[in-house]
Amino acid sequence: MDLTTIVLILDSSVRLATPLLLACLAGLYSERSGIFDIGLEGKMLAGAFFAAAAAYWTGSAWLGLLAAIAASIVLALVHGFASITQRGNQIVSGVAINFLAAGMTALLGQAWFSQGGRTPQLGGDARFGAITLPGAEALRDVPVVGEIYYELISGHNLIVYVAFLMVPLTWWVLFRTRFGLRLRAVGQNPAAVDTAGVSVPFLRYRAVIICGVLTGVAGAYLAIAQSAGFIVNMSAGKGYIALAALIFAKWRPWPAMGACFLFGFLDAVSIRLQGANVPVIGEVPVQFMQALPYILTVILLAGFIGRAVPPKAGGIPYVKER
Amino acid sequence: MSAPFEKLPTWVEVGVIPLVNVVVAFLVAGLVVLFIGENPLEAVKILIWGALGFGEGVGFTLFYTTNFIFTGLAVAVAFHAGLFNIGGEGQAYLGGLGVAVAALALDRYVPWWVTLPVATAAAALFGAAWALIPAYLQAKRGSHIVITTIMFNFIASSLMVWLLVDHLSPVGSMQPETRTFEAGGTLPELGGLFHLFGADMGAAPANISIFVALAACVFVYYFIWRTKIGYEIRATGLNPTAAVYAGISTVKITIVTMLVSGGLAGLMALNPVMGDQQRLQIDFVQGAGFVGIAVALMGRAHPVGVVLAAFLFGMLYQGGAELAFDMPTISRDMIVVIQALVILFAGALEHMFRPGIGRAFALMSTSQRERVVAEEERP
Amino acid sequence: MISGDEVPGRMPGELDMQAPAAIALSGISKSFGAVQANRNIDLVVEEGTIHGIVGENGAGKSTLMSILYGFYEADSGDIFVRGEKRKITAPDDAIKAGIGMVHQHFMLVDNFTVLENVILGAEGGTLLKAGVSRARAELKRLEREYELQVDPDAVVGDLPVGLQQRVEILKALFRGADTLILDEPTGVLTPSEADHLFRILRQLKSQGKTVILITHKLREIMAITDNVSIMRRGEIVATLETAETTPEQLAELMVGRHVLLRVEKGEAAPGTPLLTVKNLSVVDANGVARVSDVSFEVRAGEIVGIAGVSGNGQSELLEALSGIRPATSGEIRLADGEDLARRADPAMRRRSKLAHVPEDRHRMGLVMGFEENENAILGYHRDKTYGRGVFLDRGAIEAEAREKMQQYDIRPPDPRLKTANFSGGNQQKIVLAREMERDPDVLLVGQPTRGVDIGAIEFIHHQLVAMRDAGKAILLVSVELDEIRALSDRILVMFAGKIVGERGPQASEGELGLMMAGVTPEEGEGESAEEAQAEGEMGRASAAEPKA
Amino acid sequence: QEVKPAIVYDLGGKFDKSFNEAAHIGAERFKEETGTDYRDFELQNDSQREQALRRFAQRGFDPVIGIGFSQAQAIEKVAEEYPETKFAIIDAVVEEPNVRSIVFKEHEGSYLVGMLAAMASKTGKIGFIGGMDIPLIRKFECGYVEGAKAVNPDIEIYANMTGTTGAAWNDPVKGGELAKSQFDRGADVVYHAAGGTGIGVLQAAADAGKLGIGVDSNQNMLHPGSVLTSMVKRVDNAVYQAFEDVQNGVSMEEWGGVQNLGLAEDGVAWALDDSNKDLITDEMKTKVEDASAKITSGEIKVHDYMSDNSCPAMK
Ligand SMILES: Nc1ncnc2c1ncn2[C@@H]1O[C@H](COP(=O)(O)OP(=O)(O)OP(=O)(O)O)[C@@H](O)[C@H]1O
Ligand SMILES: Nc1ncnc2c1ncn2[C@@H]1O[C@H](COP(=O)(O)OP(=O)(O)OP(=O)(O)O)[C@@H](O)[C@H]1O
Ligand SMILES: [Mg+2]
Ligand SMILES: [Mg+2]
Repeated sequence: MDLTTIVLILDSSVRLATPLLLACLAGLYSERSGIFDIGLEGKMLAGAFFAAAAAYWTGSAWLGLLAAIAASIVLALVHGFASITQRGNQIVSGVAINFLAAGMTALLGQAWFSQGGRTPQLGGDARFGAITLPGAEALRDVPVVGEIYYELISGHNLIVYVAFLMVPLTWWVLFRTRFGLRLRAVGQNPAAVDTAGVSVPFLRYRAVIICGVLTGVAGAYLAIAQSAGFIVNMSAGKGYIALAALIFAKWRPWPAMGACFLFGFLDAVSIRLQGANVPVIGEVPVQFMQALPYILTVILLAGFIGRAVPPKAGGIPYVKER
Repeated sequence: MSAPFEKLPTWVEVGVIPLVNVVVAFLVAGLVVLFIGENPLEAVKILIWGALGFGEGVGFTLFYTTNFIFTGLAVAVAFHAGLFNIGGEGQAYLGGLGVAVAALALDRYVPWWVTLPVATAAAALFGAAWALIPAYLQAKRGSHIVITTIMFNFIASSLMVWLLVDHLSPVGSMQPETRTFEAGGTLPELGGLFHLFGADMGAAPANISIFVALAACVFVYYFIWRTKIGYEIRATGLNPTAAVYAGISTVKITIVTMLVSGGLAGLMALNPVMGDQQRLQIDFVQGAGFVGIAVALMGRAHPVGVVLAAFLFGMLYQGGAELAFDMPTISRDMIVVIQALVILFAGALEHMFRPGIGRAFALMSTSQRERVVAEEERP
Repeated sequence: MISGDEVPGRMPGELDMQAPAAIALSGISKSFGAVQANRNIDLVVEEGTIHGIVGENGAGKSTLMSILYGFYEADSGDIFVRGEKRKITAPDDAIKAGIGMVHQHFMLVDNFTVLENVILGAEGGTLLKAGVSRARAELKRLEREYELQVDPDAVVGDLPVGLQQRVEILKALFRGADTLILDEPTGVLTPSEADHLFRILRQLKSQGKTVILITHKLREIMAITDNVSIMRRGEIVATLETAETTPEQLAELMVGRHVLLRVEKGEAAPGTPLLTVKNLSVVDANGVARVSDVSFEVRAGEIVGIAGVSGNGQSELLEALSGIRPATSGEIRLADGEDLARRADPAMRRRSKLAHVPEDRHRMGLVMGFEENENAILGYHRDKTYGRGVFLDRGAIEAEAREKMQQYDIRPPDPRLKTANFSGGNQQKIVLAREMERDPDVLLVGQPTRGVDIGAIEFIHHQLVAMRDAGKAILLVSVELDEIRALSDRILVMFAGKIVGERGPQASEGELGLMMAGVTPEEGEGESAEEAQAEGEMGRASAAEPKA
Repeated sequence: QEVKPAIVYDLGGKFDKSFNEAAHIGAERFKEETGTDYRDFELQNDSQREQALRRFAQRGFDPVIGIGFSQAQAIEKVAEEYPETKFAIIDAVVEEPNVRSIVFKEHEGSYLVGMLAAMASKTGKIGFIGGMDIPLIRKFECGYVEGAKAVNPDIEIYANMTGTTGAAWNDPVKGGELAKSQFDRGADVVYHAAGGTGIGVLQAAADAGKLGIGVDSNQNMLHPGSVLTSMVKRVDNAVYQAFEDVQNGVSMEEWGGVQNLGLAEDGVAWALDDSNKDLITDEMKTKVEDASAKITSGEIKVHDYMSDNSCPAMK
């Protein structure tokens, strides 16, 4: 494979990894605070739908993004209410949210647009377009560096850059701020946070809301940046892959980026390998490539590649009075 | 699954509270219908008529009910051991492979009643096998079974696509599906039975696998509440430490429970594959594995509750199809929404109305607790 | 006694004091569902004193202090801090009012460093950086002032319990607490560590701080407190000046009647060894040695008691003996049977006629969601009597349960009642009935009377002695030294996973206490120093200091 | 005669910008022109096909038209149950006396757009993106390749299928990625036969400043100036025709059987309108019209992949 091919595959990986990364970081905030979230998928889907609907009505991608975030936050608050205030089962709540999003988006899509659950196609300002970074055109013809800069680094839409900037930002928030310290603590031992004079519910609600914001952005990316409209079940399991990536990353921001990029890369490769014969290996069934993230996660969970220990208080409602 | 906040009598615990939760779920669903601009009462009327108003509707309702009994039982059995089997979808999918293998091998040579037990065994076996790895990883390596079973759903889906596209579909077929089974691989339908009651089942696919489902209910009841291993399963689910103290191997219990759970999920395939379509298709499970979660939560993990909840969901699925037909603005996704609301209110928010109900109840009668105290204080 | 918003009145004999009390509670009540944990409590704690609170398990001590700290919210009642009425509904309010608390179960984040734990909730700014360096300096100061040495960068989970407690104290001091509540701080400490803690408390007092100390140990009350309040069944039954009371009086107030600490029993007639343990060691999942090289035997017709501060390997020893946990090395034999040490199989032990009353009925002994009759067969459910083949015979099980409930006076006598609906004492009886009526040869008993009322205690003790007299071998583990001394024919003392000595039932409390701290008189001071060293940075020979 | 027509769309839904939508357009036109209303139903999953068809037949709808080859089995079953009702299926052949099977010579239309692609390409590289990998889609591909090679025998053609299951019809993200990968390799015209997935293909072409070719419906106006042309399948005409036939009281013998619609029958065509008129030069137009005439007359015979499951042009 020549450099161009590699750069182009990596470029595609970046595009495919972006929604995973946003959802994965979203999950990171929630799970670090001790609230398991298998509802990433649903929140992303709801975000995608409302992004497309709002962008279609208003013609503005920005309003679409806001709508996506709002919709996602609403679902995040439902999850928060069930798992923080009502101390319900977080897995059950997450499952419910996934179904709620799947059903509601299709239902509303059909009721509002009667296009089989789809929203109308978007164009122009209703989408986030590609951004050419300064100097990209000039550097374009410089060998290697220019190619990498022009193809791989420049030319993505805004949300892609936001997603990747979220990684250092998340790291910084988690390990350098008061909020981060408390967040890490509350996922490990909520009683310690409580007795230190910090409200556990408030802290967890904030984490869950951040999770909503990020899944909303991820959804908006799907519908109004990567594609030009919403289609039924658009998230297609990406929320679960993000969850897998989160486990893979052991709930840490930088490795999360690595894991999401890896899974995006696998996706990019599997798309390009479709029908093509890989030299030496022969034809790899696409289905195998598609299943690979899940297989890798199971292997990791089995403890064969390191050990993924979730935040200690994760999934357990904080109950001080039985 | 639930830590009781206050002690309420059993009939409130297993009767009133779940009922209130489900009713609230439906009320919220009604609001959704209203929001879309349709009349919820009209919708309910169409739904109930569609599900029970005529022979064919009933036939479809029973067809879906059969699916949900199996998957609901699968989730319920796992609940008793404190396990959350979210992998019913994948296990049922693999169960379909078992059914297809049995039917494809036998349908040309033996009558259906010979194929049925073999297919049943194969479905259970394949479903159980698909649950085995997550079970083993949970038991031996502590990998969270919720995550592994989710992963296994996806892996199952890829595996089955690969098998159906590349290996099982006849050459030249446009659809990734096996050939159609012949008479020896086809389950008799319930049309005859309907005729006894003077009804016409029309083309509804309800078939005798519903009896397998009911037998599975009886099996689960005895298995959980009457056998020693069932006792051990419940002990493990309620207090794993006490189970270890009692000499119960949690590894064994986790694996056995998941095998039974996966087997039950696998059996679900009998109904659509051998009963309805007579061929193995892509995605034939169609979310029934997930409906099982709602069914088990609503049915409080008890076979009787599961049958009732499965019937309710069967009605929803069939009635919902009619509803989508007659009210074009309400698509079938309404069912998914209702399902989500049931899971939310009967599962994650199950305690929301408890304090209120508890208070209401305390006003009405002497609580069990007081009875206990009174008896204790008796000299 | 008091009404309105006035500062509550004082106890008799203290009327002359002028300064407002550091803490005054008035009419505090709290219930958890059906359990009334605190009932209309009034309490005054004077500034600059050490105030003890004693009471049996479940008397409501922790609940009361947690209310003062804002961890729980009282159903009714008022809190006054220095004469001012405060609304304390969250720990934050308490911290602001200058109250700090060291909880019975530590509130630490295991994977955080000491420093991170200390600043949590008091970071002093949105960013950590400034707060961290300020905290580092502050820790240095506190370390100097109170001899509270800990490495600020050590990960808390790696620290021994004594040091973890220090971190808890530092947390409170760092927040500028004037009033420090300690909930059973010595339960996890060796006597020498406890002495060190008391030195710190005295120093705090000398600087004008107020300390509230919860403990079960009357000795400690007598040694360090100025005043003491006694709680019983959710109420404060008396508040006394320590100098004017005696341990006997306190004990009587605690349990509500004269305590008979002696158990009527005859001489033991030990027979052949029924349980033999040789060089047994247990290493836990984290690679920590819990039991090291323990050897002893228990003979037919005797009760062997194991004394020790909790957390010194008794639990692990019991678990290894009952087959819950595999031993790492050594031998366990029942009568003349084969070595069972490596076969962790509780069911097999039971079949070999070994019964086990676990230390914690909630966690291990019972399945709270089961009906009583189901718990009555827990562990024995595979017996032929309860059904042949794969099925259980419900009729037989219930009939037997009904019979046993009668015999042990378990109330209410309804075998179909959910176990969670029985009271603690009755739950304990369910366990005892199950294990003792099985006619075992060897009985392992852990904390048989924890949280059980006096009447039931007598019954249980009587049953144990009766079993001994019937020729059973009984191994008794209890943190209640009185119970050990009253019941045992021989006493083994455990410290840091080892058996450090054996004494007869006549051994004095002082002697046993020293041994529980790892000081074995005959073996000389050398080892004790070594052990003390190994335990951490506690005061050196202070363990030998006489107790007040 | 009074007609009560009904349509059951395939999973893509009636506004798929593709062949379901074409059916919808035909039905709407009929409604406008005759005032006859019709009922339609959008499937949401496979198990509904039969149920929906049967429900229409039961309630006396006639004709009942199923869109898409995946309804073949369901139509066969229901048509047997209701022998008096006239059924029609698009894109598949069902051997029942009361079923009209309407299939198209997509290879002919694809041949023409293949020619246009080859002529419009500056790089000498063009692409094809199919939906689900089935013989029907190979038929599109094969005709396209043959047409392109007729113009430029050395042309390089990249071809990808989106997937192997029904999901391949509705994955615009993947469609977009596949298109980008073909552009990256130098292609500058890409033809899709991928239903909803194709929306992503055309979007990617527009985003990248390359050319896409639409399918089934006229998709030129989706991205004016970026869609070279569309290979239109006149499902609308077929549906209109079917409704009209029933209205005219067609007999069951006349109704049944297979309609194989190609260029000659106006069943397939290439689309030229305001949106793409600047992209099509006169020379291109002449050449294509010439070829079209030759195909109609039988002078050029485009190979039908489905006749022998092979594609000589791709050897
Ligand atoms: N969080 C809780 N929820 C429900 N009940 C509780 C809770 N905490 C304590 N209780 C109950 O309240 C009563 C008083 O408990 P508390 O912990 O205050 O006792 P204590 O005096 O501290 O006992 P110990 O000496 O064992 O620590 C007990 O009956 C206990 O079961
Ligand atoms: N933490 C708790 N959660 C739920 N129920 C509890 C809790 N603690 C106690 N109970 C219930 O409250 C009742 C009284 O419990 P408690 O332990 O206070 O009894 P008690 O009066 O101390 O009896 P005994 O003297 O037998 O120990 C029992 O039914 C018990 O099961
Ligand atoms: Mg306490
Ligand atoms: Mg008690």
